[in-house]
Amino acid sequence: MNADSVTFIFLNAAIVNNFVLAMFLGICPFLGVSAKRETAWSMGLAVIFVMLVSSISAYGINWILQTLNIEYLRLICYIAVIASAVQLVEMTLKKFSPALFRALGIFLPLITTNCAILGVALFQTSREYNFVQSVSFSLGAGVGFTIALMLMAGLRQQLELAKVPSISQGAAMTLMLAGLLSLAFMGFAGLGASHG
Amino acid sequence: MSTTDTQSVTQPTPAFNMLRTLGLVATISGLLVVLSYRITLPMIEHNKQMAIERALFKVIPGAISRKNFEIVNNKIQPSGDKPQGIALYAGYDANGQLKGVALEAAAAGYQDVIRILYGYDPYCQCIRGIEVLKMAETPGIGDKINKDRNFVKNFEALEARPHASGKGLQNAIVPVKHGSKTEPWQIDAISGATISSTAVARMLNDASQQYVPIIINNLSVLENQE
Amino acid sequence: MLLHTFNHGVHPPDFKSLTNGLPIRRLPFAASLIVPLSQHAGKPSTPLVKVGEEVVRGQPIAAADGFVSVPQHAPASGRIKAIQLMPSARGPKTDCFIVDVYQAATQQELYEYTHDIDKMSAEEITQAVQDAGMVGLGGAAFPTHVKMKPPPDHHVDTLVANGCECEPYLTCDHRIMLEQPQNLLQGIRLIKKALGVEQAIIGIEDNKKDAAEILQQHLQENDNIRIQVVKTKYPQGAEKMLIKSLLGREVPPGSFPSAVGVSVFNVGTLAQIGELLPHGRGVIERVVTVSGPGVNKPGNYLVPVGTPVEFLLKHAGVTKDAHEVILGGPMMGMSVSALDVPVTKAMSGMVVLNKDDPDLKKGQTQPCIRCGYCVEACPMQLNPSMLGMMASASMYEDMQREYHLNDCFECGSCSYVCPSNIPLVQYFRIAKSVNRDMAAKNQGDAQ
Amino acid sequence: MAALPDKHETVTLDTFLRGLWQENPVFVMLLGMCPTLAVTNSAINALAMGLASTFVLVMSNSLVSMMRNFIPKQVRIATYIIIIATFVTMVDYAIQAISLDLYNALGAFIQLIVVNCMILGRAEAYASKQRLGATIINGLGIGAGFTFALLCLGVVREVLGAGTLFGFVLFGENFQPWVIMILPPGGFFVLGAWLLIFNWFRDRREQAERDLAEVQNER
Amino acid sequence: MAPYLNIIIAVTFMAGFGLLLASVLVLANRRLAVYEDPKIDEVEELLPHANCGACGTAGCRAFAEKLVAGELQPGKCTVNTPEMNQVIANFLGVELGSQEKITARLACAGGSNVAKRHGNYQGVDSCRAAALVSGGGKGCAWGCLGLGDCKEVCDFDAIFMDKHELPQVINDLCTACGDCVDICPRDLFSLQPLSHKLWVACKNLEKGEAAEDECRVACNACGRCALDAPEELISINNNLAVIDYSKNNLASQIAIERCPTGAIVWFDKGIQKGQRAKKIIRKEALPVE
Amino acid sequence: MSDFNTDLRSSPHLKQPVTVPQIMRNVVYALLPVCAYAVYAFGISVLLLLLTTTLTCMLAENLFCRLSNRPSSLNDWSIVITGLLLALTLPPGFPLWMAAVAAFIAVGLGKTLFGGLGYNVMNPALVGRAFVQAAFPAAITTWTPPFLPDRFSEVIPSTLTTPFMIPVPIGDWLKQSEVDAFTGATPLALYKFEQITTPAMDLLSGSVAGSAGETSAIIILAGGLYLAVRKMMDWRIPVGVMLGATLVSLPFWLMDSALYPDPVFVLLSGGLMLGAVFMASDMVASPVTPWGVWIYSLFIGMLTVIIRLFGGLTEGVMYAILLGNALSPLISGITQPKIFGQRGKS
Ligand SMILES: Cc1cc2nc3c(=O)[nH]c(=O)nc-3n(C[C@H](O)[C@H](O)[C@H](O)COP(=O)(O)O)c2cc1C
Ligand SMILES: Cc1cc2nc3c(=O)[nH]c(=O)nc-3n(C[C@H](O)[C@H](O)[C@H](O)COP(=O)(O)O)c2cc1C
Ligand SMILES: Cc1cc2nc3c(=O)[nH]c(=O)nc-3n(C[C@H](O)[C@H](O)[C@H](O)COP(=O)(O)O)c2cc1C
Ligand SMILES: Cc1cc2nc3c(=O)[nH]c(=O)nc-3n(C[C@H](O)[C@H](O)[C@H](O)CO)c2cc1C
Ligand code: SF4
Ligand code: SF4
Ligand code: SF4
Ligand code: SF4
Ligand code: FES
Repeated sequence: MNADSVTFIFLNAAIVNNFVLAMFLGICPFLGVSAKRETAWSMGLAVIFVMLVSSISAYGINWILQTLNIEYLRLICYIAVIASAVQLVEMTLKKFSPALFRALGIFLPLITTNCAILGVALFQTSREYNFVQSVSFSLGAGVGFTIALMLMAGLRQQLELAKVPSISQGAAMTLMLAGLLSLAFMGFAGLGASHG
Repeated sequence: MSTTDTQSVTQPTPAFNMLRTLGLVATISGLLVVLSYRITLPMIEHNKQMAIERALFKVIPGAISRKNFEIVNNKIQPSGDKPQGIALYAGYDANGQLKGVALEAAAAGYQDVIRILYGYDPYCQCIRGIEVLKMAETPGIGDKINKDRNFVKNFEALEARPHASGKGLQNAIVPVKHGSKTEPWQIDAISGATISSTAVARMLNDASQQYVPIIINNLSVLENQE
Repeated sequence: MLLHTFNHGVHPPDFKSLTNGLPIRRLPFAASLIVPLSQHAGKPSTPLVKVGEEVVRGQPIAAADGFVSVPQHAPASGRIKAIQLMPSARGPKTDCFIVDVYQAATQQELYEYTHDIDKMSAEEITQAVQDAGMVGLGGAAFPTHVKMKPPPDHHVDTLVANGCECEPYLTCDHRIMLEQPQNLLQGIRLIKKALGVEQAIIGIEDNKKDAAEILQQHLQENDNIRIQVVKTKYPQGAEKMLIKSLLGREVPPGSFPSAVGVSVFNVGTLAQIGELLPHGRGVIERVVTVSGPGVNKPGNYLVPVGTPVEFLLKHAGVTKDAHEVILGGPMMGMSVSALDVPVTKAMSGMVVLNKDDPDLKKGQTQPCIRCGYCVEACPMQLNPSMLGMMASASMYEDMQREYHLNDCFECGSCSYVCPSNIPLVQYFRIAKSVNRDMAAKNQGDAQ
Repeated sequence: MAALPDKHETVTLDTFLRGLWQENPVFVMLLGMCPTLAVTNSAINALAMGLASTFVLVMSNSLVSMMRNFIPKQVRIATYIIIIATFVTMVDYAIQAISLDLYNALGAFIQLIVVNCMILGRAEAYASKQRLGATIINGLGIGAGFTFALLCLGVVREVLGAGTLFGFVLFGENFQPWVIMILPPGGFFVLGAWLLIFNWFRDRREQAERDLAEVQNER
Repeated sequence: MAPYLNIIIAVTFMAGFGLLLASVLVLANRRLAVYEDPKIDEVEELLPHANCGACGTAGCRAFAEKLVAGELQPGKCTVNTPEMNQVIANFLGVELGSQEKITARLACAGGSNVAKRHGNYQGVDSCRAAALVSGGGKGCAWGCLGLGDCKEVCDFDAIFMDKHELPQVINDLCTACGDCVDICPRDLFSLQPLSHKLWVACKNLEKGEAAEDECRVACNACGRCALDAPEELISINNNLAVIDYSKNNLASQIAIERCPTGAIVWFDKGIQKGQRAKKIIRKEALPVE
Repeated sequence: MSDFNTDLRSSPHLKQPVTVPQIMRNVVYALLPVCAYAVYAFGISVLLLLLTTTLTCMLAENLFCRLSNRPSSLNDWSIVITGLLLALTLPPGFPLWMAAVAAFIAVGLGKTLFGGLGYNVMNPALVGRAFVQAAFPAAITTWTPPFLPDRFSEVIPSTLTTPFMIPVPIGDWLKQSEVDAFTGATPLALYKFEQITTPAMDLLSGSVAGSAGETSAIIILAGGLYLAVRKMMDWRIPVGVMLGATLVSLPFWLMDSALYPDPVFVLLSGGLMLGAVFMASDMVASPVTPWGVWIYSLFIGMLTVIIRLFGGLTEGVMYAILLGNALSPLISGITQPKIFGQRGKS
């Protein structure tokens, strides 16, 4: 599969180099919001959405900065724009669709300070993706984040019923679980790289 | 650290206040960044030059100076301010004699894309060396493509002869199982890291098929240092 | 041959050969009988007689208190010694008549009146059933006449006589079918008339084929009663399962059989109706299977209601290793602590287990290994594995909200198969009881 | 230890030490996990990342603290982010100028310091309420705690995963490296293992306290 | 391009960028903001996050909302330290509000050394479960089963089981959350102000011999306490002594003095029984009958 | 009448006689022939390997039980299964010290951390193997051919590597004891890198290189059959895994039989049989719901083949099972059975 093809970029970001489990991006929300399946699902959707927004804004800003030849302001502009965009979305939701806000909105502020979102913007720039590639990359990253989050939430919810020894309760166990998931995800290595 | 509070207005602050603060902060930060960028720029440039040259001189044995070219529409021309095509570096020895050219190549490896710089000697029509620029291969396995002595030996003189027709190579560069290399255009793979080896072979083959004829055809441009 | 049956379920050993060949025998009267005011689901009855009063065998001594309630009748001639709190099999103490039995009395005279049952209307039959103090003898002790008045939006078209008796050890229904086929069929005819249904089906497990044959012989031309042999499998006798086996209909969760047009009665209930109604008598005695390895003389006894368990045990004789007394069958019955609890209308059997009985040696409880045996066993197709784990984490509300806790009818199949010895049913009972209390409390708070 | 509203902390040794242990950003508060896990496959990377983060933390928080009375609430976050991003960009260029190899090893995670929850969190929770002195000391403490934690991970991962420490070969030629330690799962496992160890000590201490209390109760 | 031109572009751009951001935020604040009192968050921060409901609301957040709205007073939270509640009160500028300390109290004294058992309950260690198996074998159908569901359910470790398998409440730890009240299958717990010192530790509805047969400390409804009591402070109702706490100020230690079994007790630094109560010498559990 | 002491128990008062230790013991019985064949084919190295993992597992289990103040759980036999299966999935010449690491990780990280038997979220044996596969990738892809002449008198040199040291290369040793020019590659590697398909008969009878226990499909199948008949294993899982593998590989094979392997080869090669029969079927980490079981097992089968055909690894069973385990709570969540009487209604 061609390394630049849209499908490859998507699969690579979602599974092979999963943002959370292989790239270590967005670990904080991954540890924090993976206790329940329902919240994990909403969080995942919110992240996909925000990644898309920030990927598109980043693409635009980068274009402006490049035209003005001031790429070194990239980081400041990205993060400021992403933060404000998320905040705008959040406020809009709160005002016009309280129901949706309750489902997704509470996660939005959490997401702003999340490596994965900025990571998407920075990586797509450094890898020089075009617009379509960027969108597919951000979607892949978001889906990958959601997959990791859901798997984690499933396991953690199941372990709520287990008699977990006291020393491994809490963050320690969550990290070990993440490690196991990451170990299992190593099986995807090279997917799409060989055979066609 | 939630941003929710931002909109929880106790009493509306004058808009002017907000504009002033943010404007000011942004300006100051712009200034700071520009200054630090300007101050570090020469050092960074220098570092980058060094890095490129280190790689370059490694893959073009004997070269001590270089010049940047680019391939545009199957033609080679010196590169200008804005990159327009594929970058290509030419290396020269003390006499200004062309020792070879270097290009980047990439392909998907075991974990992620592997990016290398390889040096091509148009006179012996062979690849003279590779340098890995970026990879995420498994340490101890895939990352041997950088260190494994047997593997590196493949690239002392890997044949990449253009086809008589002027298109593609005469013999495609192919990987073979470890220990069974018989022809100069074959790459003796690392046992246990077949995938990474194959990736290197594939990227060299793909790149050479495309660019070797061009290089040979435009040799004069490179030699003349124009 | 493919027998009619339902999905899932278990096959415990049945131990029926201990008693199924023994005819029903009458038990003597104990010195004093204990007749609880509440032997049924619903409101307790209100006493009609005072302490010290003399009563005649069969005389009504307590009246129904409302529709979901039944009267009580004196099981023997004697004197009401007291009305006082006595232990019940379930635990809480309840008000009971203590009847001192006149030992000299012949106990022949019966308090009864005759009606012409052929002329009675449906309403009158239903009333007569209530007056007889009939409750379900299958175990639930639900007042029978209530089941004869299905909700108006339910159209009942089939009467099912439940002759499965799927509990191990118990054989009283089997004996009744063998010895009183006339009474049974008479009862079915009466209820058919009262319910206004066309067809009746008697469901019998295939380990009681002899009963099916005898009943077949007694069928009359125009009875429209069918006898259907079903597969021997626990809990075939649970009404929802039986309806599924016989008719292929599934009673929706939380509904009664009448929702799919069926009414189910135990064969014992129907036989008693057939026997008592023509004479206007009340329920004063029932057939009880006394069995189990801890009993010396197992058998089926016709026992006056109110006889203390202790008396019954003494009569049947227990081994010296006897260790546990179970009222009802071993799958659903309850072990009792106090032996002065009385035999009630709903008590179909008594099983005594020995100390070294392998059945008692449940090993140590281990964590659920998700073997799925319980899921394969549960006739209600619940997920006992999940429920059990949630119960040990005290997630009682979630059990009800997400995993249909209340649809579990505590048949015990899941506990029976669990290789980890997890007391699943017990967990579910705890969960249900906590949920019940919390619901009651929330309702109280709301008001 | 919830901070009481509107109260300025007097600078004590504890202002500094707290960040090192009681409020350790990694081990206790679980903040800034991404760099913690991503760049700690060698001790030198861990050290560089820790120092860079500390620099950004101290500088940006000082600025926030100095400006705390001028920043309107509504644009608080935006302002903080711009300030932080400024310093991050500066660090980014500084590292590029110092060593490209180090820069490549740390990858995007230098730039991602911007979104390190630890820094914004501190700005919100501490710097925006406290005086400059306290902020700097506290920032240094937190930064030191962060660096310490990163080193804890980096050292273990490098020693086991490569048989080296700060690049020096430790065990000789034939040592079999545990490659997993420098792979992603290793990051999770090592941090998890540290937490397990801390939990174990905590449990033991609690158990000892309980035993002591019981003995006293008996009397 | 000259470097300084680039610098000027950059700085101008940033200034414009900052202004743009600010304007957007200003606009957003004008158009979109939904008002929510920030105090709620801050107050919630100061609450213990136990979400126990002892304050009578659905949890700490709900309590914080009510506090900020002025509907409740900080003192209602019994889990928080008094100092912390004072901080909240100061923060909101309201009275601390006080609440009499309430604690859970057990209406049974029938430990294993005085109350009979008829059966050997074998099964899940849970009162609920035992109660469903023919009453768990305890002779007294109202008494404590002693398997400690209440101890398990108490999130605050305020209950421990004493050596006679009776739960004991540690008043200092009890937050009056009421969980033990809900869980007990025999309904033996209730929440009582500490000032209710006079207490009937029995729920047995039988009288005389019948009651005492099953448990040596049962209330046998002899009525002596009621006879003595001023103004019907104590009455016998349904074979049980009942205390009318509306007349609590009349209660005194005298009330316990005539009880022959010790079912009526006085709570003050431990549990006190009357002089005339039978002495309980037995220390070990009674054998199962 | 005797005044006996009554016991009070909750219903049901009858109990099916099967217990957990019994189930586990039967799985061990079913595994023994597989172990025996492994020893027969690869010699004493495998015997040492089996002993090392099993003993380490048992010791670790005992240690952890003691540390967490729980009664020893050795008597439920489950840990023996973990030990045996772990050894069976390792290459015959795997250094013993690495095997001990794997066993220790299997018990510690795979099981004890989550509360022991019944609470682990992933297959412990495979957690151990995945750990060493990532930690020592070179050692775990070093294979030896079966039926070497000296296998009962000589230990494969890498087996006895000093702890923490790199295993001795076995190339020279192989050359000197080699009958013919055997390359030491597994059927899957042969296939993947050289497009050579090993004949099904060899795969069935086990005369190929591979992990200690994965080479003879027949014996594994027989063990599985025994367990399935005794109802100590869910037959649907192995069947589902094989079905899933066939479903994915068949279309590709039909499309281009030169490039893609035939389904029979897919089923018989590598650890698919061992994984499907003994490892995917570990009940603890698989769903219990009827639909869930099918989804889970099909998922594993399909993923295995996808990894084999398109991934970087030659073998995918281990990762497929681990991922299946990880997915199983979610599968359970969406496949709760419709309860009795709900079917007709929506
Ligand atoms: C954890 C792990 C990491 C691996 N990393 C690489 C790698 O980076 N490059 C590579 O070519 N093969 C890698 N492999 C090995 C391949 O999966 C495959 O087994 C090998 O390339 C086969 O080569 P051979 O046929 O020469 O033995 C890795 C294997 C494992 C288990
Ligand atoms: C409130 C209530 C109403 C009932 N109404 C009916 C009814 O209308 N028709 C009916 O056939 N059974 C009715 N039943 C009886 C039940 O269907 C069932 O026979 C009884 O609960 C015992 O069943 P079991 O022995 O299978 O547990 C009712 C039961 C209850 C508790
Ligand atoms: C698990 C279970 C098993 C049952 N087994 C029988 C049985 O074997 N025979 C029977 O008559 N009733 C059995 N019942 C009761 C029936 O569901 C139903 O209540 C009864 O047949 C109604 O008749 P009745 O009201 O006349 O007792 C069982 C109930 C349950 C829940
Ligand atoms: C059919 C069956 C298969 C099993 N497979 C495994 C296995 O693959 N790996 C393992 O560690 N334990 C296995 N066990 C044993 C046991 O379930 C395992 O130790 C638990 O996962 C530990 O909680 C198996 C048990 C059974 C009954
Ligand atoms: S007791 Fe309940 S859960 Fe268990 S098998 Fe019976 S109906 Fe199902
Ligand atoms: S039968 Fe027991 S061990 Fe098996 S799944 Fe059900 S509860 Fe778990
Ligand atoms: S008070 Fe109630 S819950 Fe507590 S031990 Fe006694 S019976 Fe059980
Ligand atoms: S459970 Fe009972 S004893 Fe414990 S805190 Fe709540 S009210 Fe008090
Ligand atoms: S550091 Fe918090 S999400 Fe990455």
